[in-house]
Amino acid sequence: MIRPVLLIALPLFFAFLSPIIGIWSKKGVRYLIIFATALNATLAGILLLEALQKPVFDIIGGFQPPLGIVLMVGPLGAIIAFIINLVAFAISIYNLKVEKEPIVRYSMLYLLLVMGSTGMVLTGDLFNLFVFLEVTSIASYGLAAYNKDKKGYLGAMKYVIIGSIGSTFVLLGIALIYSQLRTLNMLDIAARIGTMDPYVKIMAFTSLFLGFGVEAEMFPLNTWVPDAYDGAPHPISAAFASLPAKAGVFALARVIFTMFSFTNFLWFVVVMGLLTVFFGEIVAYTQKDLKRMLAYSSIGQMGMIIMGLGIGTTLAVEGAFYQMIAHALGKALLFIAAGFLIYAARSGKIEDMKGMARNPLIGIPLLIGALSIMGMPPFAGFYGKFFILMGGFSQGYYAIIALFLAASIVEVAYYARFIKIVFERGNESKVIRPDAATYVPLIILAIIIVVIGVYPKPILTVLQHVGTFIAGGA
Amino acid sequence: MVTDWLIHAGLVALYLFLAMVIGLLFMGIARKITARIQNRVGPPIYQNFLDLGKLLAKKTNIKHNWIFDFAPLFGLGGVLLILAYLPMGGYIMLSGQGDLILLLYILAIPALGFALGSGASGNPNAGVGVMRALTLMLSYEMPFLIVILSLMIFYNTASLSVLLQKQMNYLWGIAALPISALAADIALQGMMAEKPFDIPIAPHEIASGPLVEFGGKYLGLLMLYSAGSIVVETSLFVDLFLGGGIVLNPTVYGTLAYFVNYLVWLALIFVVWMIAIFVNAVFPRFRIEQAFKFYWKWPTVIAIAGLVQAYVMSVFLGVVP
Amino acid sequence: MKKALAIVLAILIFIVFALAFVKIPFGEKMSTYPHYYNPITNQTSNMSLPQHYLTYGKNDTGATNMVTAIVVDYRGFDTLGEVTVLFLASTGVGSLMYVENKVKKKVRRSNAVVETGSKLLFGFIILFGAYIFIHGHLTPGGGFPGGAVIASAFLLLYLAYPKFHAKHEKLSVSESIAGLTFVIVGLIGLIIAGYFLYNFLPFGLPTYLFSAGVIPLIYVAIGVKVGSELTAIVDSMMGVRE
Amino acid sequence: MDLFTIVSIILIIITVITAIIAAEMKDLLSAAIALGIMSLIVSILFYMLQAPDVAITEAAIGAALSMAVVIFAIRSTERWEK
Repeated sequence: MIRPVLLIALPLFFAFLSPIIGIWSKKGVRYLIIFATALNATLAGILLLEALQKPVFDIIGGFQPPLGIVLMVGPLGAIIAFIINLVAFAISIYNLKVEKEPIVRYSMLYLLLVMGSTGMVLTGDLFNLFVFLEVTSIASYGLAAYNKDKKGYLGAMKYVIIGSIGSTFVLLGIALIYSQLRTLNMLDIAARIGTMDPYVKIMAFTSLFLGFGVEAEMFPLNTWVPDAYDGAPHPISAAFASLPAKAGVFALARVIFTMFSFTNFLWFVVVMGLLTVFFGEIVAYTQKDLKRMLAYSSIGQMGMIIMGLGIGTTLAVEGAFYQMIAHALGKALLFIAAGFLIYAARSGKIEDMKGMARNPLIGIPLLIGALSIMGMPPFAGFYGKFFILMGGFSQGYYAIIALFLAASIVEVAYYARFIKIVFERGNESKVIRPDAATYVPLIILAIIIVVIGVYPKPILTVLQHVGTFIAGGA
Repeated sequence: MVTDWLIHAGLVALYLFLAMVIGLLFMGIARKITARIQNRVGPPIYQNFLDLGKLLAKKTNIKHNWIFDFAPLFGLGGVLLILAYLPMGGYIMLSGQGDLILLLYILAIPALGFALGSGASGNPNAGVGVMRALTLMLSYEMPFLIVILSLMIFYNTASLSVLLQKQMNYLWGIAALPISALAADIALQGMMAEKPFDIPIAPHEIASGPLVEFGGKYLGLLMLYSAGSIVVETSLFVDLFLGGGIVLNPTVYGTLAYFVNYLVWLALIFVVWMIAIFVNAVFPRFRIEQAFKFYWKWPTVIAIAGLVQAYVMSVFLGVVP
Repeated sequence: MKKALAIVLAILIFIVFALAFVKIPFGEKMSTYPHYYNPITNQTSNMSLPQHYLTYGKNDTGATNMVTAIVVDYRGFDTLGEVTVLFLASTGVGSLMYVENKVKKKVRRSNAVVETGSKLLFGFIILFGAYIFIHGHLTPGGGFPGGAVIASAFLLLYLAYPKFHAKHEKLSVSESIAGLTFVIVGLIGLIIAGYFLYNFLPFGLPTYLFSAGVIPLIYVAIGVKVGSELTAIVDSMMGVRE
Repeated sequence: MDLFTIVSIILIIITVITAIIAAEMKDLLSAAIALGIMSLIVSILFYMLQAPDVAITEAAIGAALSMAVVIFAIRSTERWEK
């Protein structure tokens, strides 16, 4: 019996502990972080098994829900939390490659980023969600500028400005809801959302949607994405794509399905998602810089997830969740590989990376990750896109499906170009062998992608509960 | 149970083998016909089988690295996967919900394998060829996608087997949606990389492009790959627009129906292939930008017209097959 | 043009939100608020949430200051999160302002009045800050303002003595220990009663200093933590100049 | 109109004026001081609205600490906005 609160309390404990350990041994802190994320991933795995039986409610402070805070973990939240922590564990190994001082602070910020993202997924209280959003975003701001160069500062500054606007919107939405319903518990809100004034309801929904849209990289609010990803240290770019983004989009799902069970407003979500897909994929096609290309591709993928949520049928939402999982794994892998390629080629330009991935330790995982992101069948990324498309088809969104497919083709084209260049023969002397801190996380992620691609049954078993999630359950 | 599985596996092997044989035969026929048009005698039809045997028996000395070794297998595996999803004369090995969308995805796999392997060889001609192939893919996928979408809207299904069923019961796609069929055929020409779209291979300019570094067993595998691709591409058109060659209902006529359907399907893909070959023999080659512009202009417009037709028919006129 | 557009947009957003905010029942009787609903036991209560806090707050938490009861006990988990936010802010500023070798620059001494005054005031301000957070459960105030007051005492030292530097290690150790206290108190609650952050100590008599269970303990931790974090932020900002 | 309303209206007007000054001043130091005054008045408003907890925090953080941090930041760059 695992209490979900441990997933939040233990990382906090380790984060507060690390400055003390850091006085004696800086290396010790790094291994402590790896241990903490591994422990968290294990606990999240056990929690997932528990949540599959029935949703877990963890009352905090001993006060019944609307009075106090409650964590609400259904099967879907549990699997997203599990994936977040698993990826966080893989990235924490790659963190060993970061050398720049102050390394203890870096480790703490990273651990708190993981904690905040996990908390956003687990919580069942609207204001608590906002608190964890703040934790996540402030940790992200610090990490985005960690390189302390011009690119890093620029990206972090954009992120800070847009992120604060987003947080303000979330807070406004919460204030509107509280002013009408006098409660902050999500299920309590859901039970009484009908008594709200319709105008206030729509304003609250729009505010929350836009606010969480910043983390979820939704179209008009994602101008920070390429700069922040580009300027951040390589492990952090990987973490950005997998942790806060997934937590943000899960919060969106909570807003849409758990709290406001809107059905007539979902076209808005679909349109926003589609715009995001288009913006991301088309700009990604024109990029020459590897990390920027991956960042724009990440925007595109997040748009697909938002679209899946907006289509709103069981199949499409299932696809959106599968896509979240696949994208978290695949994009983390690609960013880690990108970090290695940039290090090996001493340049961020794709054209300078000729043949850099010819070592099988880097090449095979890279290939698997890219194919998965493109949505090729035997890998994890396929099911997400496929289910979203099928869901859209069954709802009759024909034009949208056509545009979606066109965007996917563009995606295939630019990834194919990238793959072709990195496997091309040329400057053999510069090809180097990655060290363990690079290839171990790559191989872990690649194995998971292949396993859940070839044998998707466990994931699909969990995703069966999408029906209850859409109906407003945990 | 076990015997069922064995029979199924045997049938799969048989169908895949037949597909390869058909592909090689078609290639031979194409060579002969092109030669005839150009007033040559040309090699015998079975020449390709001899070539293949020779290539596979050869020892290979060209060593690049693991990507190079892996790529032909990747391409061939992709082709076999597509073949497994395509109905050949009404028999489908693997099928499921929404395999029309699935097809769109896996159609890209062989091209990727190609891109990988030839990139890995480091030959500049191969690199040029691959970039052309990828651009060409980007161009013909656009109209093709709209065509598939019109079919999906008109027949209101995303499953190939249901599509075949409905075509058999109602009307062949080419009769119901002639505009889309035209767009699909133009896209098909690019997909098969026949003239005027044989830009990626372009034997005279870039020495067969992606193939240039491959020899021996690798070339043999790639030959099988292109044989399989021919069957895939022609059969795709037949399945989408010519009812998959199903004339007899298998539930009524049993095994006989499968046999007859297979023969009809064979005849139909031969016709489609012949059209492609004649176009190939007559037209000169486009440049890649021309091809790209062409595809995003004419076939796309035609395909959109087809889409409008399908939409109007199914939504406004209420034609439900 | 751009500026005009921005102003128009801002006014538009203002109007749209103002239309929503006028619907807030401001200054209405609490009895008209909607009643709350417990999703776990599936029951609707006979009063609203603010009403419950005011009626039963003292019994539930033992604190006389209702704001503290809500901040530290009912929604203590949020406060843990907010403390983490501050911790993150100080860590982030510290990592961004980190310089390998600080160059000592010549600085002017400030004048004698400021020096003597700050020496005199320093102890009193610290005392006042400590008073605020120790009495958080009884009187207005608490860990956050108390910590800020303590930090402002250090700020005075920075102003008076340009060469003054708080030891970063000591600051980070004190904020770590304070944070650990908060988490460990929560975990002890989890072990004893099965609820994280459970108020497991006896409540004692209301209005006495030693009352309200773990609330004073947590508030002292928060006060120390906020004080050292804000001091660390100020210190990092000063570091840039040198 | 009672005294309470008059005083709060005056305070709100001063708040708005100081906020505009803080935004428009080219001299960053004056802008920071205007910001500090604004925080102080807002904290008085909080106190009048019976939120002493918030008032204390706002006074300590808004008026003292954040102003000091802003001034330190200005000292390390330039005083005049361009």
